[in-house]
Amino acid sequence: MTLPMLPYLLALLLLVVGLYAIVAKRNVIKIIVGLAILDYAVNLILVLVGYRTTPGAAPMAPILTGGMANEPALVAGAVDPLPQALVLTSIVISLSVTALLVALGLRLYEKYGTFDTERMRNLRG
Amino acid sequence: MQKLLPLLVAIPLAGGFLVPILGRLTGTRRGAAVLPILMVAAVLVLSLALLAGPDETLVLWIGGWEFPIGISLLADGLTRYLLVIVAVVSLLALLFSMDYMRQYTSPSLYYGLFMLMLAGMNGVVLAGDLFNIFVFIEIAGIASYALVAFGTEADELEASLKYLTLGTVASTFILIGIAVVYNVTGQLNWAKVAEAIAAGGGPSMPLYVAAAFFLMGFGLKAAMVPFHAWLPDAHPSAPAPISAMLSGVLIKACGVYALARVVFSVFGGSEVFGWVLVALGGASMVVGVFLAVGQWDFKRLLAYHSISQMGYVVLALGAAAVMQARGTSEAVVALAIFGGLFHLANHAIFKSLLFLCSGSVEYATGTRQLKLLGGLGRKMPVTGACLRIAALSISGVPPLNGFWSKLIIVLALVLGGFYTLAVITVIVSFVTLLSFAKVQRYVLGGEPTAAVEQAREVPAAMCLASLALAVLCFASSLIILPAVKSRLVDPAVRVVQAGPPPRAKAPPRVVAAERPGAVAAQAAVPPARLERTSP
Amino acid sequence: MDPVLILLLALFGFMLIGSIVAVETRDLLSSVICLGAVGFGTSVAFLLLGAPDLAITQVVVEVLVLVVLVRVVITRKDETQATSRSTLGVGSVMLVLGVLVAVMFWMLAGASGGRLKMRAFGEPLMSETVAAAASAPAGEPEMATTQTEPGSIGGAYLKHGLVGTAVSRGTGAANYVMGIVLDARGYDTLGEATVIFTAIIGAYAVLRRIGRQAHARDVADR
Amino acid sequence: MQGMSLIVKNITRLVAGFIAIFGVYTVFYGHVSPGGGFAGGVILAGALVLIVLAFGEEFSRKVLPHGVAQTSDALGAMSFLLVALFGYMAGGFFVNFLPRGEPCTLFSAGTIPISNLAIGVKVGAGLFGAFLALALFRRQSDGHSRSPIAGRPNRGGPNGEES
Repeated sequence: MTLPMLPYLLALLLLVVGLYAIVAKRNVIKIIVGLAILDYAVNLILVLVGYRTTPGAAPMAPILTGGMANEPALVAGAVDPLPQALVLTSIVISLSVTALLVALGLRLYEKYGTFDTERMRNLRG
Repeated sequence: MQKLLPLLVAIPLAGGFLVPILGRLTGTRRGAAVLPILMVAAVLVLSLALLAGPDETLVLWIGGWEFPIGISLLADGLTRYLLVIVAVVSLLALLFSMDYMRQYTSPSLYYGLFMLMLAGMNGVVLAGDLFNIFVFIEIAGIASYALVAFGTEADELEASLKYLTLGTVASTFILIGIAVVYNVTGQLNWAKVAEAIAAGGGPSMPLYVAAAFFLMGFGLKAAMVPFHAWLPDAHPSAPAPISAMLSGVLIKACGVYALARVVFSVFGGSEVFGWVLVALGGASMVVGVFLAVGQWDFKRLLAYHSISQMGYVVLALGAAAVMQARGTSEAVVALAIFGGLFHLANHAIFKSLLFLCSGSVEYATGTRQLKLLGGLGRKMPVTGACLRIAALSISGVPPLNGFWSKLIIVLALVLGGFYTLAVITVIVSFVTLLSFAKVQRYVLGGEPTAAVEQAREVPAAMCLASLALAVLCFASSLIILPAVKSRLVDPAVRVVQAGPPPRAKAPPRVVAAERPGAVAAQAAVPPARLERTSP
Repeated sequence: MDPVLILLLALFGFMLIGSIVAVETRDLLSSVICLGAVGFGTSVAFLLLGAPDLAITQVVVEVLVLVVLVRVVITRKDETQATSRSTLGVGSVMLVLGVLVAVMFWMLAGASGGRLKMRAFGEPLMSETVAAAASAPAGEPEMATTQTEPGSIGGAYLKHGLVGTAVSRGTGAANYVMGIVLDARGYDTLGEATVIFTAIIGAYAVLRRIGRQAHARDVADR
Repeated sequence: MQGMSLIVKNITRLVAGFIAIFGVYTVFYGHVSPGGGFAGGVILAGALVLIVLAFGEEFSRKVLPHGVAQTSDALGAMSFLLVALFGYMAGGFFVNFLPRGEPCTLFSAGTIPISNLAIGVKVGAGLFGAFLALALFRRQSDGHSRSPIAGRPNRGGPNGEES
């Protein structure tokens, strides 16, 4: 258990906090919060996977600036662009899910006058 | 041939984008179904053409990118088999929707979401890339969350909320699995991941963690028993054709197919995975059926049976993996896989028929409480006959398709030495029969009740869809004939049985990858880009 | 030691505390605002990890989500206190989850695995190279003997994605992430655009005033 | 929904244009600098959301009617699919059929800027439409405010079909 594995552990703990919100809290808004935290955790894990240390310098984003002359340095040092592309997609997906969830929550509020799922019939179990 | 693969996704996607716009412009109600039906018919024709084509693994690298960078579409025997099942059920569900959805408002939104769900399922089945599977599962999933809530009654909204929450947790697990796999192997294309795992000497500890996340994620999507809580709420709440789609094909394409793909083709289906699948499948089979017996809501009862019947499929596949690891003869392993895949198709047919019949009953009487129904056999002869056929089929009464697939599963279990499991399977089948005897007694038998007095046969399109599925219940029994079996199911069985690429016994054959303006490079395809093909 | 790692650990600590407050606080508005804080923390973490594209996207998405959620919460009085499930059930579930995560982390971080081990933070597979004589184009024999390829898809993309080689073509996009998102993995992005389209028409469908019409029998009579 | 105070309105007047321009910039320069179609689209939607919040819903009808937002949402998605399908005709699904150009310049990277534009329009219009639907959704009882979903009574839904 070396120190460089710690970020993964903390991200997993964030995941547990999100799951806790979904399991324990009986409120639509808290479920939205929990799912958002889950998404942060998994996105962070993905970006952590792609990070590459550049000794003595700031991490290099995979964006070429200043023309083709800088390309070899970028190839040698930049962080992995692929997980970033995946996370971009994942952020959009979680935004979509949140939008739908908010729509459902609004309709449920309209029916019951509360966000509390204890007061809804089918969600108790 | 592989040039056609993107169309299987692009056509329903275009439908999903265009139908809501056209609905705004034209505003017709029944006409909204015409474009989707034409498009799904085109998808069905394409799927059948693929199934009829030569049995080889088609690989298409999208956009001319190749390994290791791009995404590939991949169609092997298992893919084609599922594509046809999805297209058939979708077409008939759409046909049923034409009249059934007149009870609901905004048909163009409904058909748009329907097409997007279909695009998502086709995308999952065709994807050759783990992350791509995730994206298309999300498309199918989000469309189905919205469709479950389509009636916007309180029950439906709650069911959708529960489904959405658990579905999103499942997707998150899948994504973590992908992150670990990418960290460890550096690949996302599942065929390449499988190669990397095999080259590294089988799954390592971190990969077992990834597999656990995949199992939880896909298990949630497939509603296997510890993860089944959402299904009995979500499936009954949707409009009947959507229930048919969800139970009939969605849990298969996004759940069982993806599970089988990851377990068998990526992680190599070792004994550990086999026992996990046996445990999941066995628990689902037993728990699902005993929960179903006590139900008085027609559709809820059917939903519990979906859990139970999918248990059969997963149990058969898991048992096959265990047998393979134990060195049971290849023929028995193939028989178990065949039983599972055959039952998957049969379940798609009879469960969607059952849900369509429940929709017809609800359409005609306005209720789906078994205690309020009765005597419908006389009032609605066509629906009654279809319901009877489907009920006999799911309970495994010969000569219907359900009997044959259950027989093959039991036979394979006995031959493989799983005597206890075989007995449990038979018992579950009897309980299923009992449960459907109750359905027939309360829905069809007896005197017409007050709710049924006014009932009459449903419109022709709905009857037609039900009848077509009822005919398929008989027709798919023909799959046990060797000539039909070797054409339709055997390629799929071989894919599952072969496992990841290194275990494939077939000699590699070049499938020319599509690369525009690179004819010269294509002439000299390096060995690393050879694709695995079936014999 | 990498200073980024220390900053990151501090930031993760902040985010953990923020998320626990967001989950535990009784007031829904505070909960939503804490969630926003955690989201901005995520964005800063992306920036630290060399992902400015993600940082920008995360910030703008967070702002939009926050605006919607705050509006939803402040315009709706929810008199009921946020209730929790029984402590015992939740406790046992969380205990199982905690043990599960501990075991999983032990399996992930353990040194076992040989070639297929989990790569530590800052040392992705892409910085290693594998001999790839076989994947060199057959038309250029002089390259075939010396060629090494990065160990992961991302590494290969960094190497070949911009200008392209005989094996793979390039995008010409200086922003590699955009090159992947819109060209090499454009199919995924089509899926992503579809997801958001689906969610939006799904939200329209859910928010319809009237979901059902008159009873089916009356419709059939028409 | 009512607008906000005069101060807010004036500041919005000053800022909204800049936000929109920044969004457009992010979309067009997505392939050479951080950002891209999605982020730019969200920024554009954010500018519109700011206008709606400051000036009220009635004003937003003039800027971007809900129906137009919905249609351009679908058209944006469709044109991204069309870029892929044009590639299909030019040789393969998602083939980048335009010349690559010199990296780090605006006119480079073939179809990527076009895809970025399509996604920017799609996301901007789509999220703005979703915002209108979500944030302005009212309970049926307070009928004084006209939500875009409940445009007129007895209308089937946002599509305005006959019910």
